[in-house]
Formats: sequence, structure tokens, C-alpha cells
Amino acid sequence: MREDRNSNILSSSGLTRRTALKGLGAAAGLMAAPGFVRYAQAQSSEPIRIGFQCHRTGIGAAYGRWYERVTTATAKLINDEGGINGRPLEIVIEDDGTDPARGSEVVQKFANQHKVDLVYGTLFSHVVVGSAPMAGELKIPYYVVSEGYHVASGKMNRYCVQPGITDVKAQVRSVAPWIADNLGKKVTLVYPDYAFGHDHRDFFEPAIQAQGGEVIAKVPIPPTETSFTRYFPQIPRDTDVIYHVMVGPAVLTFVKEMGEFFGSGGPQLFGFIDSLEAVDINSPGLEFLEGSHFWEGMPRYAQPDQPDYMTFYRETVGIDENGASRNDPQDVSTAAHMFGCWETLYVIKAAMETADYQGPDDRTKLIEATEAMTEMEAGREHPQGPKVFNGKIHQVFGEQNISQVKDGKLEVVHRTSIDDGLYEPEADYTTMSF
Amino acid sequence: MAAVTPLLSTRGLSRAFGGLKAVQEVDFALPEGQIRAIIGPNGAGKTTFVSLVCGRILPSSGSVVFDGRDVSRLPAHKRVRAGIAYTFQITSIFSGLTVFDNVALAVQRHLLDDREARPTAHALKEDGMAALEKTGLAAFAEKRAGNLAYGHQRLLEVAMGLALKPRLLILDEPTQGLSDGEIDSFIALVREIGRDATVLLIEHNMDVVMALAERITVMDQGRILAEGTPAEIRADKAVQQAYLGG
Amino acid sequence: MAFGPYLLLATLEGLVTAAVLALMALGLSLVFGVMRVVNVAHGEFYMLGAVLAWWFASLVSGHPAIGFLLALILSPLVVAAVAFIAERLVLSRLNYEPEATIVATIGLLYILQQLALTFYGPEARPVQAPFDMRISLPWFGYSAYKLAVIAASALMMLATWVLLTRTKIGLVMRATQFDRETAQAFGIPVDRVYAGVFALGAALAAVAAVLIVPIQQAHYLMGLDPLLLSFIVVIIGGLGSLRGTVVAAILIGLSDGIISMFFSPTLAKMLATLLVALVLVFRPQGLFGTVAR
Amino acid sequence: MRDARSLWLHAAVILLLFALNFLLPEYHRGIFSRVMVLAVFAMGYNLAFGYTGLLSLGHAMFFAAGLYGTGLTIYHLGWSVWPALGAGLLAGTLLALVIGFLALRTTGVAFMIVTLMFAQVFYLTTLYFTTYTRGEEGLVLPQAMRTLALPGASFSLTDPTTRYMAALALLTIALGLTLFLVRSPYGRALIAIRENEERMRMLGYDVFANKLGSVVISGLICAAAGAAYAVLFGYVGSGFASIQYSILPLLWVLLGGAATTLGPFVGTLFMFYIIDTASDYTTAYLLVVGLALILLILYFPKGIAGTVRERWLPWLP
Repeated sequence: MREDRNSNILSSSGLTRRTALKGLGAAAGLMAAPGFVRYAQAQSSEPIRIGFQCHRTGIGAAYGRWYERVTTATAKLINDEGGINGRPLEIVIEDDGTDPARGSEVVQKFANQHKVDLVYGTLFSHVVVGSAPMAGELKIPYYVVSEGYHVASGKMNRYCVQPGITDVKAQVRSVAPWIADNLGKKVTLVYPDYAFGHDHRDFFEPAIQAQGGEVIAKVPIPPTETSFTRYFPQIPRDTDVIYHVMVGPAVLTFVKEMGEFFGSGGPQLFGFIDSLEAVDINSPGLEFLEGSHFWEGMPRYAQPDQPDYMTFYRETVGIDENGASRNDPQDVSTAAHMFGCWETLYVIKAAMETADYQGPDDRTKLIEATEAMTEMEAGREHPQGPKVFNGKIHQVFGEQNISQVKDGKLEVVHRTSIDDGLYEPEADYTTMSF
Repeated sequence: MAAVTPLLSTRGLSRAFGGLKAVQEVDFALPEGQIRAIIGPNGAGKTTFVSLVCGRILPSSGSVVFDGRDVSRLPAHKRVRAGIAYTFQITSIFSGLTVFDNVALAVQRHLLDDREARPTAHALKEDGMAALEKTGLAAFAEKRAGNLAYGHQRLLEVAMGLALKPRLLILDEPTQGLSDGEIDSFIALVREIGRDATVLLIEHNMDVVMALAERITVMDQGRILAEGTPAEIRADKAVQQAYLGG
Repeated sequence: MAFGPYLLLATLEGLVTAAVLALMALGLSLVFGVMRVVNVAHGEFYMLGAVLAWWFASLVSGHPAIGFLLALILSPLVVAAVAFIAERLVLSRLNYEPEATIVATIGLLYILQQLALTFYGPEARPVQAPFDMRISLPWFGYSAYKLAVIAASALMMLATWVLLTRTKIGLVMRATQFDRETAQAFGIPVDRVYAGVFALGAALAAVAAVLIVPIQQAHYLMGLDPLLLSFIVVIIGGLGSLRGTVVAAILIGLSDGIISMFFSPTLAKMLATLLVALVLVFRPQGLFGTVAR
Repeated sequence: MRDARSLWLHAAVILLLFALNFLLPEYHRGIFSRVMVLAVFAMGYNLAFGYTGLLSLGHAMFFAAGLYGTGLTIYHLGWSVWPALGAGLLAGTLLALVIGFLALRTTGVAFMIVTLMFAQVFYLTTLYFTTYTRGEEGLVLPQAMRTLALPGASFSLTDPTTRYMAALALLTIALGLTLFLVRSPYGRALIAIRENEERMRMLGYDVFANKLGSVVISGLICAAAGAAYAVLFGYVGSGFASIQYSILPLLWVLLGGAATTLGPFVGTLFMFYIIDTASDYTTAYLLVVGLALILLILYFPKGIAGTVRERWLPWLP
């Protein structure tokens, strides 16, 4: 009874049917080509189904929309290039409402009803943490694109991997040396008073101390807050750098009020672009950000010297030189994170081809093939840059960008090395049972 | 045994609402077993007085002694459990529940307090039905209380009071709105109750008062104006002036 | 920063919060007072006001004040119309049964949220303030617009007060609030009064939203927190007391800011909330209410 | 007679649910496990709201107290499942006692707001202690620790069948307890308090104590649901303490039918499937949910089980 509903579910997501058809077409075309005879005999042309746990509603919706666009574009590209193991890729989307309980239900739905091969694409940490137990119990691979430290901490399970985006601990460690050398040694942290903010606090302090700097004040901000000015007096006068990282819809207010408070005479600013993902840097009130610095996973604005594969990536996912949608310049992307979807899908493709993935019975082989990965070269599959994957902690490490706001655009002024971010692994998933 | 302590007595009982002195300095005594009526013009403070007795409101000053024990500061529900039952002037039944459940609520309270009894379904049924039979409501046991005729709802009020097996039953204008036939059977009912319990009755209908009361207390402007047998009250000049004759 | 300026800042911030909160709570209080309806969708009217403000402001070019004024006039009107329709179509048919209206307004909340997400999108978008001025104090800078918000809110409160106490409309509303049946008997069209009050309440929330969007941005989930806060304000202030609502809004706005000077902010929020809850526990009728029935 | 009928009905529902474990497709079986646990939450809420007439907007704190009481003792102290469940129940019960004692001094809307605020304090507390709770991100309980030891055997709660049966057992207990309570003299007293508090006082009932009892039992049942959620689904996060989880049980109960024993389960199940089904057909499924709520309340104001009771089965408890 639920089985025949499946077709509706797929067509309702609009893009999936299109994607699947095109994929099928492409696969058929390729199978006619001589080089593909081997595949055509060995493989069925049943699509490989990937369940995309998407923040379509709830607090993560702005990210979710762009994750969905990138995922769609990447799946189409992979299919146009012949799919995975000659089989087309099909993306099945379920909305998790950016809610951990619903997230866990969605994993169940993917595994038991849609019968997908794996689940992928989650961004918000609490949804990842809420869904991971179910993925482990249902023994379905769970490829997240979340930048949280949860996977690397070893607290998830063998099925949970993050191969497409660097985690926050490495990001923070990467940028600390540059901050100490270029902006100043006395740092005040402004962060949301919950797990995401605490990660920044806990990882940044030792990192800056290692550079001879110090954190002279910590200003946690309650998550229910919508107005911030009253917290700024807690920032000491002798602060060299304010390190700020806020998320959620109130961040614009935060940045704006900081400008009103300090005017032009304040300390240096270093922020995580998470605050302003999907927000136009030229929004009224943000003028004072001019000259300040941001971490970016991937540059939002097209850089003059960018390699061809990056240009190709930007064109394929449909963003213009300002990092906004090509159809609507008002519609700013979440460029610093969404590349992770692209790269993760390519990692999945590579791992599936290595493992000669046939179907759900090969799920453990797929995880093992992923764990066995080490270096990933920059290129079409990894447009953000080269990466190193640590199979023990299921986490990838990459280069990070530090950009400065110049003339209302973000310009990359420094690119950290992979080594800057590396840290001692705290866990080893490979010794855990499946 | 000559100086029997009264079941209920009040001393200097007063209550003011803002500037209005509803009850002033009332000294009142009610011996066990009596049927007593309180009469008086509207606004004389009758309902306030019995509310002070049963604890629905607390006094500004003065004391209430029940069964030799000062209950002035006791909350209402504890006074009820000490044996003071009150039936409301304005019908206050549980209209969403069945007639039986209405009475059962009173029965189970009584059974829970009685160390020897336990509120088994059987005991509930027995005592509940007994109270309903006494008031002639047994036939309506399964009916929703809110669907009863008005006269029957008044009887249900009394039945709930009865089911508490009180030592003092306070009836606040029980016959208001009843037909003549209903009043007659009501008089018979109260007489029967009077055999086991002390009854304090607020009543406007003088026929009912004269038929039932052994003694009458007359209140006016928050004070006791007179007290005596029905014959004495009928003959009292002050009462006639204030109330009966006008 | 020295204690004095810090306190000044916390007070200013508290007043801005209070100004917006008071307006929104006033709308809620009217609806609750007159109709006895707990309007869970009140926060969504606020959100809708903000989203529409962005839309109206983006329609015109030129000086930002033009767009802002356009939004300030039109957005509350549209929100009032939406509320009016919702009242006629749904609430009136529920006979204002308390539990039923809670469910219905939760339904309305979902609908408005989804419509905003679908047509406006998930982003937070700002509206440009009608004027851009930073007042430089010796210790810190402060936005002049924020001060203007306090003034504008005070003005709106005053206008509402005049409407309620000095006009025939206000009299009719108070009569309906006092006793619905009697009002009906005196020929007051209770139905229309109810719909009007519901619309007016929503419009006040929308005005609050238009005032706030140049400071905070319009976002489709922005309604929940102010809803909870204005519930608290209404109850603490005492039902149906305009003065109480204003005092409670200031109290809550300030306590939040000033307590956060001494404790870590999350702890401060916990303590402030606990404090206000305990006030209510020991004074259930609120600060200025008469004993609740 | 009416007692026997309702007993049979409840037994039949439990039996049906038992049978469904073997009949339902895997996905729906998983959903039913979850719905049964959340329905217990709704049943706890129903006792306070439906039967006693206490409209609380803070019951998330009782659910979360159970969730954290159990989750944190497993995660940080390494307790096994039984004592951890005990800790969850104790946490919820004590919290309900304190909150009830304070909040019951108020009535009506003030009660609603006071409970809401206490719950908000609880929510902020879970964030304030992020060091231990990981706040909104939450904690994953290790699979190996989610093992239920029974005499002679131990079961992994990560197994779908065990999970289903554990949820069903909890539901059965909660349903049995509710049924027993509402047919007991105490339950009758609670309903009567809802109907007419003043009259109850004048029948000799300590209304405050009775209401407090109701809040405590309600808190206990909600905490049981929270504790079970922690061990059955392995996740503990502050989202479960947010206002949303106070509104949800109200919604479930009103949809299913307030003051009916089966209503909370029916409502929870129904609400789940509206969302699940609507999200299959449209991305704007909240719109469908909103419309469904409004239509339901317009045409079935007593909720599903309440309407059934009103129109067809007046004996339904």
C-alpha cells in the first residue's frame, strides 16, 4: 500500500523525477558506448537512491534551500557524466523541519519506506545528533554536511561520516594563527550560549594561546535573544579583536548593532560567515563591516585568480560572481557551506565505485571504502580545494579562506593550509563494530 | 447534663466587605438536634452568616465553635469533614455528571473519612442510592444532572448534602423556585432529616418556616434582631416592624 | 565600561524592548480582554506585519523614509484585514470557546508561517530605517532611530488610550467587554465589535513589527518569542489594564537588560523569567488587575 | 456493564497494537513505536488538562525532566537502563510536585502563563548547563548502554521489535493507569473539580491537594514518556524542553478528544500522519496541517474520540 505511493513521493519533489529521467537517459547513452559494456553487463540500471535529509522548513530553511539546489545540480552533473557505477543517481528529499525528532523519523522513512541506499545532506548539528542513533540502528550510511565536531568526537557511530566539509574544530584552529599574526593577540569571544558557540569557545582558546595570544573576555549570548547592544559593554576596552560567531535570523541585528555601538573606532573584527550566510553583505546597516575579516569555507564572491574547476562549480550550481542566484541577485547563497554537498556526493560516488557497490547489502563495504580514503585532490570533484580524510574519525580536513570586506565584497586575503587545522584524533570508528 | 454545649456557636462574629458590614457581632448558638430557621429581609446578612459558619468566607473578627472545637480558621473542606454540610442557594450541581455520580462524590468523601468504611463500589452504590431514594431521585440515577428539571436539581443539592451524613446541614433557601406540591414533599423530607441531624435553614417562604422550625432567628442589617419559637417570633413587635409587617 | 554608562545603555535597550512589547501586548490584551480569546497567532500577525513592511518598502525607491512610511500605513491595514477575515471565517463560528480558539489559532499560526516561507522565503531581510543617525555618547554610540521607536510607541499607546476612553468606539468595546449579553440587548452589534477588536489587535502587532524591522529583520519565524513575552506582559500587567500592560512591558524590558549586567546572560534570562513567574504565583491577578474571576 | 464494555475495548486496542507489530510495514511499525511513546506523554497531559481542567503550557518540562533524568545518568554516570529510568521518573515527579505546589496557587490563564514560564526556565537551564547537556545539539546515548535487563534475558532497545514491545508495554501501563484512575473515586473527584471547584470544596474535598495530586501523577506519566524516549531513541536534546513540546500534547489531546482515555493516542497518531502524508504531497505541508486543525475544530470540536463518544458510544471512558 505504501509502495505504490512511492512514485508520488518522488514526483512531488519535482526535481527528483526530472533528475532520474535525465540520469536514465544519460546512463542509456553511455551504455551504448563501447567502453561501458563491462558495466552494462555487470550492473543493473536501477538507480542508486540517496535520501536527502533537507531543512526545508524551520530555522535552517535558508541553508536548506541552497543545499537542495546544489544537491540537485550535482546529481544532474553526476548523471550526465554517466552516474555511479553506470547507474543513475536519484535524490529522494524529505523535510526534517530542522528538528531532531523529525530528523530521526525521516531517517526511518528513508531506510524503511523509501528504501534508499544511504542518507545524506544534513547540516544543523542537533538534527545530525538526533538522527545519528537511528541511522546506526538501521545500519544505513549517514553522510552529513554539517561542519559540527560531533562526528569527529567519536560520539556518533560507524555509519556516520563527514567527508565533504571541514569540522569546526579544524576551522577554528586554522584561523587562529592568522588572527594572532595579523589582527591582534587580545581576543574577545562573542558566541551563542549553546553547543555550537561552546565549540568555538572551547576550541579557539587553546588555539590562540598556542600562538601567544589570549582570550580576555567571553560574551555568551542567550539563544532566545533578539537584541544585542546591551552585551557589548562586556567587551573590554583593550580588546584587539572581536571574534564573533552567531547563527539564526537575528545575526544581522547583531552585526548592525555592533556597528552602531563601536562606530568606526572599535577593535578589529573577525567573524565566521555563518552569521551572514544567505544575507547580502551590502544590506543596509552592514556598512561598518567594511574592512573586517571573515572565515569562509569557500569564497562567496568570484575571485580573480580562481581555478577553472571553481568557475565550473559556480556555474553549475547557478551562482553569479557575487554569490547570489543567477536568476535573482537578491537571493544570496550559503556559499561557504553548500560546496560540501557537491563534494560529499562525489565522495559517495568515489567510495561506491571503489567498493563496487551493488545495493544495501554492500553498505558496510561502502563505509569501509570511505574510511580508506586519504587524500583528495582539488579539482572538479573537490572545487573547494584539496582535502585529507581521516578514516578513524570519519572527518575530512581542508584549506580555509580568510576574506576581507572590501568595497562591499568579500576578497580572500589568506588561505590556510590543511596542516593548520589538524588535531589529534580522539576516537577510532574503524575499531567499532557495524 | 443540664448545660448542654451547643453543637454550633458563634461569638462576636463579624465580616465586612470593603465598607459594608455584612455581619456584625453575631452571637449565636444552636443546640444539637434542632431545626432552626434564619429569616430576615434581603441583604440582612443571612447567607454571609452561614457562609462564615461553613467556611466559604473567613470572618473579619469573632469565632465559630463547632462541636466544642474552634473552627474559625479552618478551611471550608475541613469544616465539611468535621460535619458541616452546606447546600447552595443557587443550584450548584455537577451538571455534566450523572445524578448518581453527583451523590457518589459526597458519599465517597464520607466513606474515605470513615475509618471503618472503605469506598468500595458496593458501599458507594448502597449509600448513594440510599440518599437518592430519600430524596425521591432514585429513578434518575443514570440521567445527566444538567438535564433534570429544576425542582429535581434542588433536591439533588439536598441529596448531596445528605450523603455527607453531616451533623449540621445548612440549607440556603432550598424551596426557592419549587412548586407547591414539591414544597410539601420537601417539608416532609427535612422533617425526616431532622431526626438524625441538626438543620440550619435560611428560608423566605414563611409557611415552610412555620411548618419546620423549632426555633427561629431573625436577622436584620447584619445583626440578630430576635430569636424564639415560631409563636414568639410571630408575636414580636420588632420583628413585625422590620420584616413581617413592614 | 563604568557602571553608570552601562546602566544607561541597559536602560535604553530595555526601553526599546518595552516599547515594542507594549504595543504588541496591548493588541493581545484587547483581544483577550474583550473577546476572552487566547490568540496564539498574535505573533504571526507581528511576523506578517514585518514581512509586509519589507515588501512595501521594496516597492518604492528613493529616500528610505518613503518606503518606511508606506509600510507603516499599509502593513497594519493588510494585517488587520487578514485578521478580520480569519475572525469572521473561523473564530466566530467557534463561538469563542477558549479551547477551540486555541487550536484554531495554532492552525492559523501554521498557515501564516507556511505562506510566509513559501512567498517570502527563509531569509532574514532588513528594511532601511527612515533616517540613519548615530548619536555619539562619550562612552558608546546609540542609534537615534531606536529612540524614535520609543517615542512612536508611546504615541501609539496614547492614541489607543484615547480611542478606548474618549470615543464612542471605545465605549462600545468596553461595554462588550463588561457584559456581552447586556451589550447585545442594548443593540450593540457584538459580532462586528469582536471582528473589529480582533483586527485592531492584529494591527497593533503589525505596527510594532514595522517599527522593529529597521532594527531587527523580517523573518518567517520571528513571531514566537515576542508572542510568549507579550503573553507574560498581559498577565503580569493585569487583564484589561492598559496602565498595567505598559508598566509590565517596561518592567520586563528593563529587568531582562539590567539583570544581565550582573549574571551570565542565560542565567540572567532564567532568573528574570523565574522572578516574573513568582510574582504571578503570589499575585495571580497581576500588578494592576482586580481579582480574577 | 458499561465497565465491562470499556475494559474489552481497551484490551482489544492493546491486542490490535500487539498484532500490528507483525502486520505493519517496517516504516509504519517504527512510527507506531514513536507515536505510542509520545501518546503516553499526551495521556499524562490529558490527566491534568482533560480530566482536571488544568490548562498547562509547560508540560514539556516534565517530559524533558524524564528525558534528561534518564539520559544524563546513562551518559555521564554510566547507569544501566532500569536505575536510569528510575532517575527520570523521580526527576519528573519531584519537579511536578514543586511546580504544582507553586503554580496551583493560580488558576485559568495565569496558570497557563506561569507553567509556560517555569517551562521556559527549565529550557534555559538545559542550555545553561551545555557543558553537561550539549544544549540544543544534544547527546547520543551509546547503543551498547541501551540494553534492558530482565530476569533471565536482556534485550537491546535498539532492536525494532523490542522497541515496539517496550513502547507498547509503556502505553498499556499508562492506559491502564488512566482507566483505573478515571474510574476510581479519585478520578471522579478530579472530573468534579474541573466541573465545579467551589462545590467540591463544600463537599469536603481539599481541592488544592487533589489538583496537586493530579499534576504530580500527570508529571510522572509525562516523565515516563520522556525517560522511555531517551532509552528507546537514544537522543537527548533541549529541543524537547522547548515551548513547542508543551503545545504539542495540548494539540494531540484536543484532536483526539480531551478527557477520553483513548483520545491522546488517537490524536497523536492522527497528527503524525497528517504531517507525514502531507509532506509526501507538498513542501508546504504546514499549510495542510494548519487547515486540518481548523477544519477539525470547526466540525469536530470535541476531538475524534470525544465526537465518537458524543454521537455513538456514550459509555466511552
